[in-house]
Amino acid sequence: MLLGPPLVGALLALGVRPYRRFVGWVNALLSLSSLGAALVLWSHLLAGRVLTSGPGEFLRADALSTLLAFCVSVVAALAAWLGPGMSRDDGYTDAEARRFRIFANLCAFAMLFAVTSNNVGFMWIAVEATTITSAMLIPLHVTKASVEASWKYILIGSVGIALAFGGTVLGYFDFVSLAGRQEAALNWTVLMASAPHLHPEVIQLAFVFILVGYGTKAGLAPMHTWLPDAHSEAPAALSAVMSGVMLAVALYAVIRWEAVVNASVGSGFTDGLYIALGVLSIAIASFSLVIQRNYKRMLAYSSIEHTGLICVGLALGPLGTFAAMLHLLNHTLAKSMMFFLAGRVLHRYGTTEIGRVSGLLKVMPWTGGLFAVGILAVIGLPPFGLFISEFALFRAGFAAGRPWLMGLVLALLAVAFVSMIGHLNRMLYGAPTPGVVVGEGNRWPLVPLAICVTALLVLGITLPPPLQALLRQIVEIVGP
Amino acid sequence: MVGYALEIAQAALALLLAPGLVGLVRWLKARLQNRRGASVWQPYWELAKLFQKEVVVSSNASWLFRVAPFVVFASTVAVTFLVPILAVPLPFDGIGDLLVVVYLLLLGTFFLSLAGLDPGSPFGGMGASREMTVAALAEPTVALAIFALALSAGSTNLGQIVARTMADPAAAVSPGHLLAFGALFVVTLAETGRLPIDNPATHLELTMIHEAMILEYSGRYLALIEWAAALKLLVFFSLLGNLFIPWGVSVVLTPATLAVAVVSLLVKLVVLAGVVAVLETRIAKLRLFRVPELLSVSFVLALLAVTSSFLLR
Amino acid sequence: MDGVFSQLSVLGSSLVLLFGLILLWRRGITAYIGAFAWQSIVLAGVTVVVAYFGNDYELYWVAAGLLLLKGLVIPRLLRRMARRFTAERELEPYVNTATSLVVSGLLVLFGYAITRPLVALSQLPTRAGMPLAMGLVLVSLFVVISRKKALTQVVGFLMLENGLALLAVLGTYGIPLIVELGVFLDVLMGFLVMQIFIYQIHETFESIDVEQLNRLRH
Amino acid sequence: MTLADFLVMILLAAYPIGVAAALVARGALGRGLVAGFGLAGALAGVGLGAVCLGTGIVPTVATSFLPLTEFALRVDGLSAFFLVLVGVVGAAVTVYGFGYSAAYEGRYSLRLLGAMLNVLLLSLSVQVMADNALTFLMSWEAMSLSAYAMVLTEHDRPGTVRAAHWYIAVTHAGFVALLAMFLLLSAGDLSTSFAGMRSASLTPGTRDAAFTLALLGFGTKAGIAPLHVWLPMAHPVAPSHVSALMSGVVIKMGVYGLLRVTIDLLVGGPPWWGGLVLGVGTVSALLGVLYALMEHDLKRLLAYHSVENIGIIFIGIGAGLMFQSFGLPTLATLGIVAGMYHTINHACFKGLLFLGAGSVLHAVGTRNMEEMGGLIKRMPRTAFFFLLGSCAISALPPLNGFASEWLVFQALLGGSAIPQPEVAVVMPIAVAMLALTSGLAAACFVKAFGITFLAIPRSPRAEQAHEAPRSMQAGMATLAVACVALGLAPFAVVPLLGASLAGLGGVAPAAMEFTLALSLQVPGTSGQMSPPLLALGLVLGVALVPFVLRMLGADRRLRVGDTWGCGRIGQTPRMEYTATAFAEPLRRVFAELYRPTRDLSIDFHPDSKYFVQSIEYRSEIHPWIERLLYDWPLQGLHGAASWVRRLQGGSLHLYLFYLTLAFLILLTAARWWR
Repeated sequence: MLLGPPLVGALLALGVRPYRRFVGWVNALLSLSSLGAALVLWSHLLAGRVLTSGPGEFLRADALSTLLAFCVSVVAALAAWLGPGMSRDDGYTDAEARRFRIFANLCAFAMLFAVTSNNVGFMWIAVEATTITSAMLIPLHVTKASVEASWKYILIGSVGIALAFGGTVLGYFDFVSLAGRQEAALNWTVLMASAPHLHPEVIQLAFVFILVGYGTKAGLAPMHTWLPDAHSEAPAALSAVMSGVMLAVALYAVIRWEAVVNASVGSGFTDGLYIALGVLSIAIASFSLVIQRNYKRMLAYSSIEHTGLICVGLALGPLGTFAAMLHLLNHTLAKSMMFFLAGRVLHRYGTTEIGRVSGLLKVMPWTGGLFAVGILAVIGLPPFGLFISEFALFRAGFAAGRPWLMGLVLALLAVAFVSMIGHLNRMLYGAPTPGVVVGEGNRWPLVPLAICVTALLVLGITLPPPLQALLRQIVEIVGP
Repeated sequence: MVGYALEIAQAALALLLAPGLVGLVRWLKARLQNRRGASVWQPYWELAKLFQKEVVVSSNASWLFRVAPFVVFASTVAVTFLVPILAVPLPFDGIGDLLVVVYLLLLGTFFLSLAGLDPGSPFGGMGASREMTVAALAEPTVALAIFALALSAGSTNLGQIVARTMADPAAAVSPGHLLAFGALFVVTLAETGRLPIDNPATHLELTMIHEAMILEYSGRYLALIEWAAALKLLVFFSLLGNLFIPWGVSVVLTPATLAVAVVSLLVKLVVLAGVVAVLETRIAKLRLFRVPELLSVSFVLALLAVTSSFLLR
Repeated sequence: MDGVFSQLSVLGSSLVLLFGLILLWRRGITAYIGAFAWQSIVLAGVTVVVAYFGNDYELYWVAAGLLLLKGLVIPRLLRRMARRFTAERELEPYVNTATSLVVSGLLVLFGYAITRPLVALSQLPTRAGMPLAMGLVLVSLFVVISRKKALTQVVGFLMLENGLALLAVLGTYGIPLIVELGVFLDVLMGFLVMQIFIYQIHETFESIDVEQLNRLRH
Repeated sequence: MTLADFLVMILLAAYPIGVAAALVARGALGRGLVAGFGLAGALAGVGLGAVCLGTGIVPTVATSFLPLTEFALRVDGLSAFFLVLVGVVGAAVTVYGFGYSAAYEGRYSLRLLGAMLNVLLLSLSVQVMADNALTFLMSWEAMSLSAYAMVLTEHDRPGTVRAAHWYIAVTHAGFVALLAMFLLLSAGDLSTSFAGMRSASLTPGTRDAAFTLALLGFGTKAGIAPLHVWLPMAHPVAPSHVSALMSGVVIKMGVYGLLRVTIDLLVGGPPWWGGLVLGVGTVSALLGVLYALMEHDLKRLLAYHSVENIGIIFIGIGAGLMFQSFGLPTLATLGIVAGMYHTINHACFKGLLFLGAGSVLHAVGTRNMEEMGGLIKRMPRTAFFFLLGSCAISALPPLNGFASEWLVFQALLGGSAIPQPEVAVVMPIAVAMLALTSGLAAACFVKAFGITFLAIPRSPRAEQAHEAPRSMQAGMATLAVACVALGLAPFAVVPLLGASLAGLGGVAPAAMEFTLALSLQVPGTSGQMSPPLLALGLVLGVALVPFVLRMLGADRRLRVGDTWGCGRIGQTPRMEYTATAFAEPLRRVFAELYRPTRDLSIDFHPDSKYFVQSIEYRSEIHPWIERLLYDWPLQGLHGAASWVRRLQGGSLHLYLFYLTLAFLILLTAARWWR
């Protein structure tokens, strides 16, 4: 029910050629149904039941999976509603729209499968599949830049994922040399069960493979280099998907393995690695934001920054994990919205140069306003969700007795804050760029984005009990 | 009741003596310069004359120009009620201490400078600007002198300062006291527009300060301002006299002590007037931009006064 | 019995690594492709050996898959591309051959150092080959870094996967077949996508020299 | 439900309704609703503060907010005092804003302005009532952000956006410091409640760190030197009623925070805390007034005076903290009370002055004093209010500025009670600097009022100036009345302030029994004064003297003539003394500090060099101290940034190299990790 809709959508888009717009509509409706399915999973969890299906618990949706599934289906729905092929004037040909529909749905399917599969092997396959499908979409308009970006993405991504496969093999090796070969050995449940007896030195090596591998996909420095290129060159909908959830899915894989490693060698090892990479990511991202001339790259770097922040949070004990997961949800909402808005701006101004975008508030009052609100949310100001999650994260850090680390991170975030708000001002005010049509244009795509903003506001004021319960369960799963 | 009568009496006395004091200084100066000079009573005649003349007001001036003289006069008179000229403790001690005295005088200066700017004549602006500069730069010295006195007396109330100094005469010659006296003397010269800061005798020079400011005034307004200026001089003299050399000020209100007080006051005034006159004949006016240096000297004196009275406590 | 087994496996895996090193001092894309093809075939052979001694029938399927996919299909596609870009020879890489060999030697040593605990841990007769597999992984990473042409980078990437496959076979007698099939699928898909991109690069840049891909920065 | 709770409800309801109204309604109705609800909230705030100060009850509002914390409000004496402060100025500003923002119709977004005004007032009120870190920080950021949005109102004017950026940058740096500070204080207590912080036992090192962070964070908001750079940029470009609010209230939140943290949460500390605050205050006071003197932009001038007055406030508080650390509770209370008294006084007269400046700007259309003049005849009421404010800020008796500065002086004079003379010596120095500051302030406001309102108009625009509309006059009148009242009734205000410190650590309200006599007698002070009697005397004097003169038969004729000027005929504005000229002597005196750049270009008549055609004189002041402090961090930042940029060099091989390098390093780490 969760996995079905995207598959159907993809097959439909595959089957119908030339592209017709009803495909897009059907796809959008289907995406809603899979969102509903995610909510159903959620409700089951609140009732204390963990859904499994398939032979040998092939699929399994515990709290962590559900949170991710929810994020993925939300962003997939946004992409389905706002992506190419819904209206005539979105600047895409039918062929491009068709390609988008096919691969976007395949990508969504792969991500959903990755987060619900109970088997590390299949999870790896799914993540690799997300790389391939999303790479196919980057050069939707074939330009030198987009081809370059996609090549860098596919190569770095594939190498990283290959390493992750190595990590999987090593983990399996450890298990095998412990308990002999068996079919279900690659299942979480089994791995977790035998985790305490695994050999530290091997499992640590495995985790390095995993972290570097999936970390590449998650955009952790110094493996992040593909990310700004891909995000800035991809079509808006895809950027939203990649930045919003693909990073999150990669992190999900890391977290899964972290649980195993922690159960085996305690959390000290993973914490060290998390903090190292997380702080590095935040630092590089923040400083890259200072002199930044391209607003899509700006958003991309801010994604790196937030990924780093989540990593740091994961290293701060249960509270930190709680905050990190909350932050992951907030970031998904905010960042996907921002990329769609950036797409609107790009479509109107025809440039991604910050310097060439001016008077946004006059040109597109609503888009501009939402854009401003979104940036304020992304840089972590109240009353938006990211402020609360960041606050919780810092509180966890101080409670965990790491004031210096937190001070460093705070300073770096301040740098990012100042730079981004400066770029925002440059875009919002001033005289409209000559030759740009003034007027909002088609307004209805803003409705779903406004919903995102509302959600962020709600999360900034309060934490709904269901979400809270879910996060608590996740903290249980990830463990110490 | 007697106290209130006394207050009024000493205010009246001050008002009466003030022009005479100015006259006295001028006369002494003339004598020292081998001139015959005008009589001591000359200022009285001038005031009387001015009160009889009509007022000419600039067409640019506003109501502020007409109110200022009264504010200046009133604030200065108010000060005479607070300063112990004849006797301590005065019933109005509780209304204002030494700080209040200083800021009341500043109030007068403030309005006078505004009035100087009001007619829009360049002289007025020039005078106002310089007056405020000098006043501002004199402030820290005054404050420190007050601090020194308050330290030894444990109070900024004039009455208590006087009483304390009379209580132990040794305090009067303590270095703190002497230094503070020196500082306050320089400030007196600055505040009352005497040489070497300002030349009270001039009437149309580019170096003038006070006179330039009141250039537009005439008739009764001018009279009030002149009178207030004279009063200011007297107030400062009696401050110097009674705070640092309090003997003679009557503590118990009997006719005899009051008489003594009046006499001692006169003596002090004459002596100080003499000193000022000698100074003004001996030294020339400073260039305007050397004035801050003089004031900084007095500031250092005051600072030394405070620190010494700190450390010798 | 086991002695022969371990001898054979170590021999096979060292051959695999050897082809990796051969690739380093050969020039020209066709040579690379040849080296890769032979490497894959040897890898398949090793898999058969493990399957025979470890009498695990699934592994025969895996070996067949390896042979078919990496030994025949992919090399053929690569050769077709290579013919298309005859003008493009891997003339000078970033690092000259001598240094490359030294570096890769060091990398292999590092691989040994890393895999010590694995070898110590495992009881399988094939364990002695694991350091070589790890070495191959690192060496192929070096290839990807140091070679300029898009095509050679692809070859390097495929070698990386060979190394991992070898690791899996030696360390665990192969991961479950179903997963293995999925991996094959991914490899194929990934390779096809890369192929598409290489054609696109050639169209847009009139060359498959990766050095030219430096528009996007900062 | 007690009256206090009821008022809290009103306060928490009125502002949001105001926001909604601003977003919905347009035109005069919209402005009216915004002003109305804002006023209601402000008055509720005043009422609440008054009730709590009067009865000493402490209403507490707490609603579940986040699992790890809660949204808690609590009103103690300190909060009540600041509630009153916010309310009084807020009321005046909302009323004034109704008229002032009319000029914005159609030009700028009134929705945003009105909404943000109410948000700002709400966040201010919530902030002073906050009872845990989260509530405090959220309202703090809401405050900064709404102010930021309003500073950007006239975004098409040159310099506005830059000023706003500076403002938000500095203020966010402060926010970061505060966040760290509170989390340090909460010491792992997840509820981050203030109660928990009071009881937390911290190492001296932590306490010192927390204090330093607090001083930094609250200092940026309060605008103490050298953290004040944003203030003279941001305050002038904001709409004038917003400037009044920012300068009058928003920067006071820095004072509130410092008091809350130092004397309530940290319950005092070592002497160097107070000494540092005192020193910073002294420097700010002096620098502020000195730069104000050189300023010819009316609103920038006022902004610099905010720096000065914050300095005076900090002097009082710093003295209080020092006394506290030496175990002199009475004097400590005196110093802090003096600081608080000056806080509310400054809120009133600076608000008044900014509103006045707003009316002038509204009428003349420029902020440059050199283009004004003669306004006292064209806008008499505004002129009167501005004069009142000038007297108050120049600390002239009997207005409120004098009352509080007198109290600060008295507190400093108490310094002789400190046992260690070498420490106590800082007090007289502070006294001297404070005196110099007030003298210079007087000079500066002679300039400000004289050049702006007196003499002949210097520009046609000044000639056509008109009086401000009624609503704006009402706003100014409110604050003017407040100034006079606060000035005349210190004997009533000071006891309230003392009472408002009840229950806070380290200060002893028990020792603060104020005799409610007409003359203010504060235990620990070494003198008395009685503003009401002074005022009475002055009024009597000003009233009696003419009467007496008339009785004595003085001449009463009055002739209006041309200004005398050495026989030249006619007078043009160009002959007037300019603001630059007025400030010239002081510029020379303090040349070392100003380092002015002058250039004088004279072009002579072609025939003879004795005939001058035109003389052009330009002189600029560049605050070199700020350069010194701010340039190198900015350069460092840019250096680091451009270095990091190079990492993303565009070469795929480089990227893969990073990846491999990280991989190898981590492998090594993992292999030999123990």
